[in-house]
Amino acid sequence: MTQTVFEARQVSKFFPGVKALAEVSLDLHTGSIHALLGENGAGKSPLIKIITGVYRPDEGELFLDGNPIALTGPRDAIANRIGVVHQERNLIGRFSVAENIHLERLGAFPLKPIDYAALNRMASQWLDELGLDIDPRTPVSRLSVAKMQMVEIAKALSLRSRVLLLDEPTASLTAHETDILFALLRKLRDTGASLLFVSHKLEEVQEICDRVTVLRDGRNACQSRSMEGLGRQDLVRMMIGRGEDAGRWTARDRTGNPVALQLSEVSTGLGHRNVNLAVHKGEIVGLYGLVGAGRTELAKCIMGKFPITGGQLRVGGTPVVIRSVADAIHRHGIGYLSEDRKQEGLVLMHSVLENAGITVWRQLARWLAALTDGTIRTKVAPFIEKLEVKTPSLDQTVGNLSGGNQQKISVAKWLAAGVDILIVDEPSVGIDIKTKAYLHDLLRQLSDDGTAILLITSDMPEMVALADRIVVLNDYRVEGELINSGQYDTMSHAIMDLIHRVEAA
Amino acid sequence: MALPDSPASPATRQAKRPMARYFLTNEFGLAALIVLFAVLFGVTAQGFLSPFNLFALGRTASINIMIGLAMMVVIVTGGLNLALGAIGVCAAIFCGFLIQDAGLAWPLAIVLALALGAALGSINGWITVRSGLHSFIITLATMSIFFGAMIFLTRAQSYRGLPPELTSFGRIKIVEIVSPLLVVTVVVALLLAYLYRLTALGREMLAAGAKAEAAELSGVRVGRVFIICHMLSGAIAAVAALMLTARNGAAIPSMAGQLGQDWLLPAFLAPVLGGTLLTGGRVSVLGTCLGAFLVTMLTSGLLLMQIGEFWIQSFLGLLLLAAVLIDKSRRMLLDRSKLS
Amino acid sequence: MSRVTRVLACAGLALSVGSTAVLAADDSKFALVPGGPHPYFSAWEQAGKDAARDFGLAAADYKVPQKWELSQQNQLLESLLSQGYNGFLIFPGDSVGTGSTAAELVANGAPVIAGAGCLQDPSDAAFCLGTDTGNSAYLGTKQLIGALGDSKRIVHFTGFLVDPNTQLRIDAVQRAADEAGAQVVQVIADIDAPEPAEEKINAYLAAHAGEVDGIITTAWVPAVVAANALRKIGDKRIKMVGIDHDEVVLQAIKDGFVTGTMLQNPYGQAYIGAFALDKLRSGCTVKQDAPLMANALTAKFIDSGTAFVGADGVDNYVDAMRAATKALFDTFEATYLTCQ
Amino acid sequence: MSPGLSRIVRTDWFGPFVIALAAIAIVAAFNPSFLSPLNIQVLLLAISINALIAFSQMSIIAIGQMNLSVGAIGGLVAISFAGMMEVWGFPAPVAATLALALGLVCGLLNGLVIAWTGISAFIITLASLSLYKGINLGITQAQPFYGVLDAVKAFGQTNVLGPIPWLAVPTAIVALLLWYMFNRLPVGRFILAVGGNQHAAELSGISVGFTVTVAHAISGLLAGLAGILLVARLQIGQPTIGDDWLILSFAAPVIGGAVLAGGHVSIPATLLGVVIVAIITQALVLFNIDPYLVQVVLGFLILGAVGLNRFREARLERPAGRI
Repeated sequence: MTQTVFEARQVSKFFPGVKALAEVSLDLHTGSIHALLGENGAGKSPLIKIITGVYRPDEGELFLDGNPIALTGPRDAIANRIGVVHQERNLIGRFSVAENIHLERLGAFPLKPIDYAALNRMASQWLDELGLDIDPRTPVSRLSVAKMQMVEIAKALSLRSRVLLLDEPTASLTAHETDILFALLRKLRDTGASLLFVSHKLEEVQEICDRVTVLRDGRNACQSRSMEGLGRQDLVRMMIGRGEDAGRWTARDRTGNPVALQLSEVSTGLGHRNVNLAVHKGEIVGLYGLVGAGRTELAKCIMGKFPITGGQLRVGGTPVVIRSVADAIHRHGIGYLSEDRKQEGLVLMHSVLENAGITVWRQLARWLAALTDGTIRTKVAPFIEKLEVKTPSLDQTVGNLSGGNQQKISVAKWLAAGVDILIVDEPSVGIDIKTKAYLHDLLRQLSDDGTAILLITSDMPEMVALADRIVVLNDYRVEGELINSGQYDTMSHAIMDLIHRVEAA
Repeated sequence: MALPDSPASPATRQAKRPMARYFLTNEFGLAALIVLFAVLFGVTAQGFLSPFNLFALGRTASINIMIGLAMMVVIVTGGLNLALGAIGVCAAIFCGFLIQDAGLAWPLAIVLALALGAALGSINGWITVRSGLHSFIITLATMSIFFGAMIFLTRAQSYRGLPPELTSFGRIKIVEIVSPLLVVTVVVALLLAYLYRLTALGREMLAAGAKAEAAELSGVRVGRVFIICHMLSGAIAAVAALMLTARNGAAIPSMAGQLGQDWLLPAFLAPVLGGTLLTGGRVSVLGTCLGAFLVTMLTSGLLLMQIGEFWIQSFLGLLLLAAVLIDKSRRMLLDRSKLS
Repeated sequence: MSRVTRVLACAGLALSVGSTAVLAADDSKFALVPGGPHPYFSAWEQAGKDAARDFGLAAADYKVPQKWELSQQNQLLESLLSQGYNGFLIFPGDSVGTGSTAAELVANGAPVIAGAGCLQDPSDAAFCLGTDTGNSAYLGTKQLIGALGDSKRIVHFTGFLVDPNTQLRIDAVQRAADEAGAQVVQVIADIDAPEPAEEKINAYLAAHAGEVDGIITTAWVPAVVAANALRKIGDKRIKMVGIDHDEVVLQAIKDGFVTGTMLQNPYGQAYIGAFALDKLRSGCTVKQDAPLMANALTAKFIDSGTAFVGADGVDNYVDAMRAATKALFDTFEATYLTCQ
Repeated sequence: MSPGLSRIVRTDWFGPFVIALAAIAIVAAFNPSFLSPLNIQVLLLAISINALIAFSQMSIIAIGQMNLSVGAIGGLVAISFAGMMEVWGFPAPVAATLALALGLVCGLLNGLVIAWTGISAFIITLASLSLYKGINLGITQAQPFYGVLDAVKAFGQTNVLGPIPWLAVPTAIVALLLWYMFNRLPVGRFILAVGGNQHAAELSGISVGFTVTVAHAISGLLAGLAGILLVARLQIGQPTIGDDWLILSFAAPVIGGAVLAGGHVSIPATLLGVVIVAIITQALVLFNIDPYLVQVVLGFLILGAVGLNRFREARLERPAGRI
């Protein structure tokens, strides 16, 4: 017997000049996993912040067990057993796993000594329940990103939350980890918990959720209805107001083109051994591997951030030694679109213009002449427009834009730089469907125009949808190379075979 | 004022009309405070508006501003330069030595002194970049080294054999109340503003300071840019020291106190009040100038008000606190009126 | 007010009774400005009040810079000029660096006298009324050597190296030692602040107490700290000559841990200084043939009196200084000034 | 390397520990009197007080802020302590307690203003530095207080055991308490949590304002304690106490390897940083370095000590580069 445990009724939230949420409603049942869908900017994040007590609604009411409540802050939400796993890392790096899990509960008695033995014991239980093999005494900073995510979930679970929000929990998890997480979420659901699941990955939503609320432009596109009878296309239509025009993959063979980037028997200071790899002009080569296979590291070695200790690197057929990233970009025309947008990709506190123009300042600068915003604007604006970046102006601070728009700016930066070779690392992390599709089209189009692209992604469907050839990397070595057939099942099997062949051996 | 942790949430800020945005800037807040206190002192403090006091105020402020700018250009990188006083004194003494003992023409001596300042600054930068340590500890050590070496080599000798062109520079009055030193400061400030707004190098400094990793992966030579920042800091510190030399009429080792530490307070005060982020990546040349001017004016006004001399420092502290709080409440009020 | 100040104040009172030079109240408004907050100058405050009363001055105010910084002192002086002060007794924050400010004051019609310490020639100060720092260190060292036995190994504790006086003191101690066949085994400088003085002096005595026979101190804080250190290790074998009239040092002299101290005459400096400023303002000039003395810094030096006080004189040293002040005052106008 | 040894090598205090040991060995080899009981006592006296100053700053570094008013609070507490004994004739324990309370209040004021207004600690403590120092000068008129009671003087000059002075006792207790607080008490962990990731700490329901206030209050208390001990050691209440503390207060934790960004402190490493500075200072006196060269040598020694520690860390990081 399910019942409504939490309800948001006709909630609105205003920001100066913007109505972020307009009379949005949502109700969560016990024993249910409820999907919250919407494009970036549709109002998901204000709604989440209202539910978790960060914002107070300007209109409308919240109900818990049928009684109206006014949450005064995150702490109040926790006290009402509304837990949340945030999108950004909310862990204290130097603290142990156990301590992070129990951080909330230490607060009641600031002067009562912490019983670490008990803390570790309790933490172990939660970790076991999640099927995680982590010593609770390990400092969180030593964990991989995926494990940190699991710790955050353990943290929320340990609060015995009746309502648990999961904001893109699978964004940085591998398929295997995702399976473990889903098994756990189902178990929680079966014990009567009410889960709110926020994700861009519709496959996952369809797999695990039983009810759904979709937001579009700050309003309900559908309000807390059952997932039954809804197909992927239906969801997409509700989210973006029209159907999904899936990028059509077509077989291309560009191996006849001149080689743009070639690695021969390359060893690096980070531990790569005998890496052979070639990317031709106009070709997209996928570099697939599990987390920790050394893909990003290889990209950074090519960019000159870390040393190449052996073998030969050729750009456009000429052997080169790249000593710095600046050399790679300005002298050899290689660009790198980082997976870590916030740390490595963009300067969040600076404007759109500064971020998009950073790669071209040197080109545009003339000795002693002023490098005005106007000059940069002329150069950069066409790309910003072409990519349909939604920003009030080019002076907007990038940190205020949505993930998708941020990613578009990262791309615009490289388009403006006019690089011949582009290394793209996890391009669609934290990006909505529309932008993702758009990016895929763009990358195909770029390669058609002659740019050589090395694509790094853990998202197998993305890999199959984009790459011409796929190189499989495992443990800092190349395990093999496949021609992409465009068939998801066969390709994924072939790739996994390559990886597991080694592990079996 | 410098409220890096300003609560004005980004989402609220963008939607403001340009006029309101202007009222929210540090620069406007500082300017308003300066006007406020100027009126206050003009009414209550005898002699505040006398030509000599205005002249002296401008002269003192010009040096304090310059010291603040020398620190500001390093704060841009998220670092600090504790050695700027020591570098300045070294450069000034070197200049005095070149003129008095080596018999060089004074323009050449000044250029060489500035070069020494830049060189010492770049040593700081080079060690910081190569060691990967925080510039705090590096410049703490080099502060001792530079200053100690200078004292050792000169035996704390003063150089006063300076040509009148140089020494009168500190005393000339343009239109009764303006010191030429103030003109130098304005020129340097304008050059810096040009650097940060209108050159690739300046933009790279800000990008590298805000997020070194991102800047590097976008093709900025972060190490080199940081070294240039430190070099600039050394050169500006040298300018400040030469201005002080002109004002004192001699190059003296005690002009910035033991190890040059007397400069640290104005050096930090000005950029931080002016809205330069201590973590780097954001800079306000105008704010730094106004910040230094405000503090100098407060000191000057308090001295004139003849508050018991031993209590002046307390009042300066209270006024600073009041100034910061007034500015903060102004912002919050404006923010709130825009929200409703 | 400390006991010493009170006693000195009484001395001033007595002096004023004997004085007949009571002038009509005039517009003379003098400022007595030390280099920074320091107990040495505390007698200046009372001396200024006494002088204002005795000579009918509008004011002779004791004005202290907030910090021991040259720039702070300069700013204070500028401000005082704006406030209408028209005569200055200044302890130069730097014997060279204060010269330019002094020149500016004089150019604005306010006579300047250097007090307690001198400005280096050439300067616009009418003369320097104070203690010859080098000579005082020389005499003190002589006294110390006289108290020593056959073994004459001396350690010298002194102030900041950026102060040019420090070098004068080091040289003077060395000269006195050379003349008497004594040996200066070590000079420890930069310890005119309590924490480093405590650390370095104790460290030195802990390791080298057996290798030294006498201590000469030429700065206030080291004298206090060294006197305490000797008392602590209870060693009366090591002789010490201190400086100034801190109670700790005086008590240590009484108890036999310290041989004696080199006293200066701050009260006399301020009292006579204010008198002379008034005279200078009313048209007097320094006599062409005035018996000015020369020291390492200036040829316009007037000794305000320095005296060695040992255990026998410590109880009535105030009388001695009073006598010195009176003797100097009685003949001052006749000896040094020509008035219309 | 055995696992136990490897763990010790990786601890944050190992680098400074080795440097301190090496420094002691080198100085003692050239000058045996360095290890004489009297000299050890002098060394411990310097370390005791400087350690409190460093701890005071460390508590603020822990939340990722700076406290520029450490010295001003220490000086104000010191002269109040001496002044209460001289002017009001308070017995030493009462004066000490009241003076400590004053230090606490000064720190508390810093913390409250910072927490309430959200203005950066740098600005607030810069202003309060002026305020506290000004009050100090206003009260003393730059005159020292001489009326320090004999009991206090004795406390500052006698030893508790062998070469260990009484002054080291409060410092040792404070070090233990701080270690306990930062490692075992929730309030200490909150300070580190706020320093490490303020956003996360806030979302975990930790009151950032409360934590910041507590950290500043602790800092004020420790600075005050340092001031009181310094009065006992100097035997007078000097108004200049605290003027030179600022650089030292940062240098010791940083030499010990503290990260200025916050979120991590190490009591042993900070203590060792203080020890290294004390040894260097003393060695310069013992070796009769030309006074004009003292600063140069000091600078190079600091650079050397920090560089060595950095070198060790870099060596340790390298094998871990591949995660």
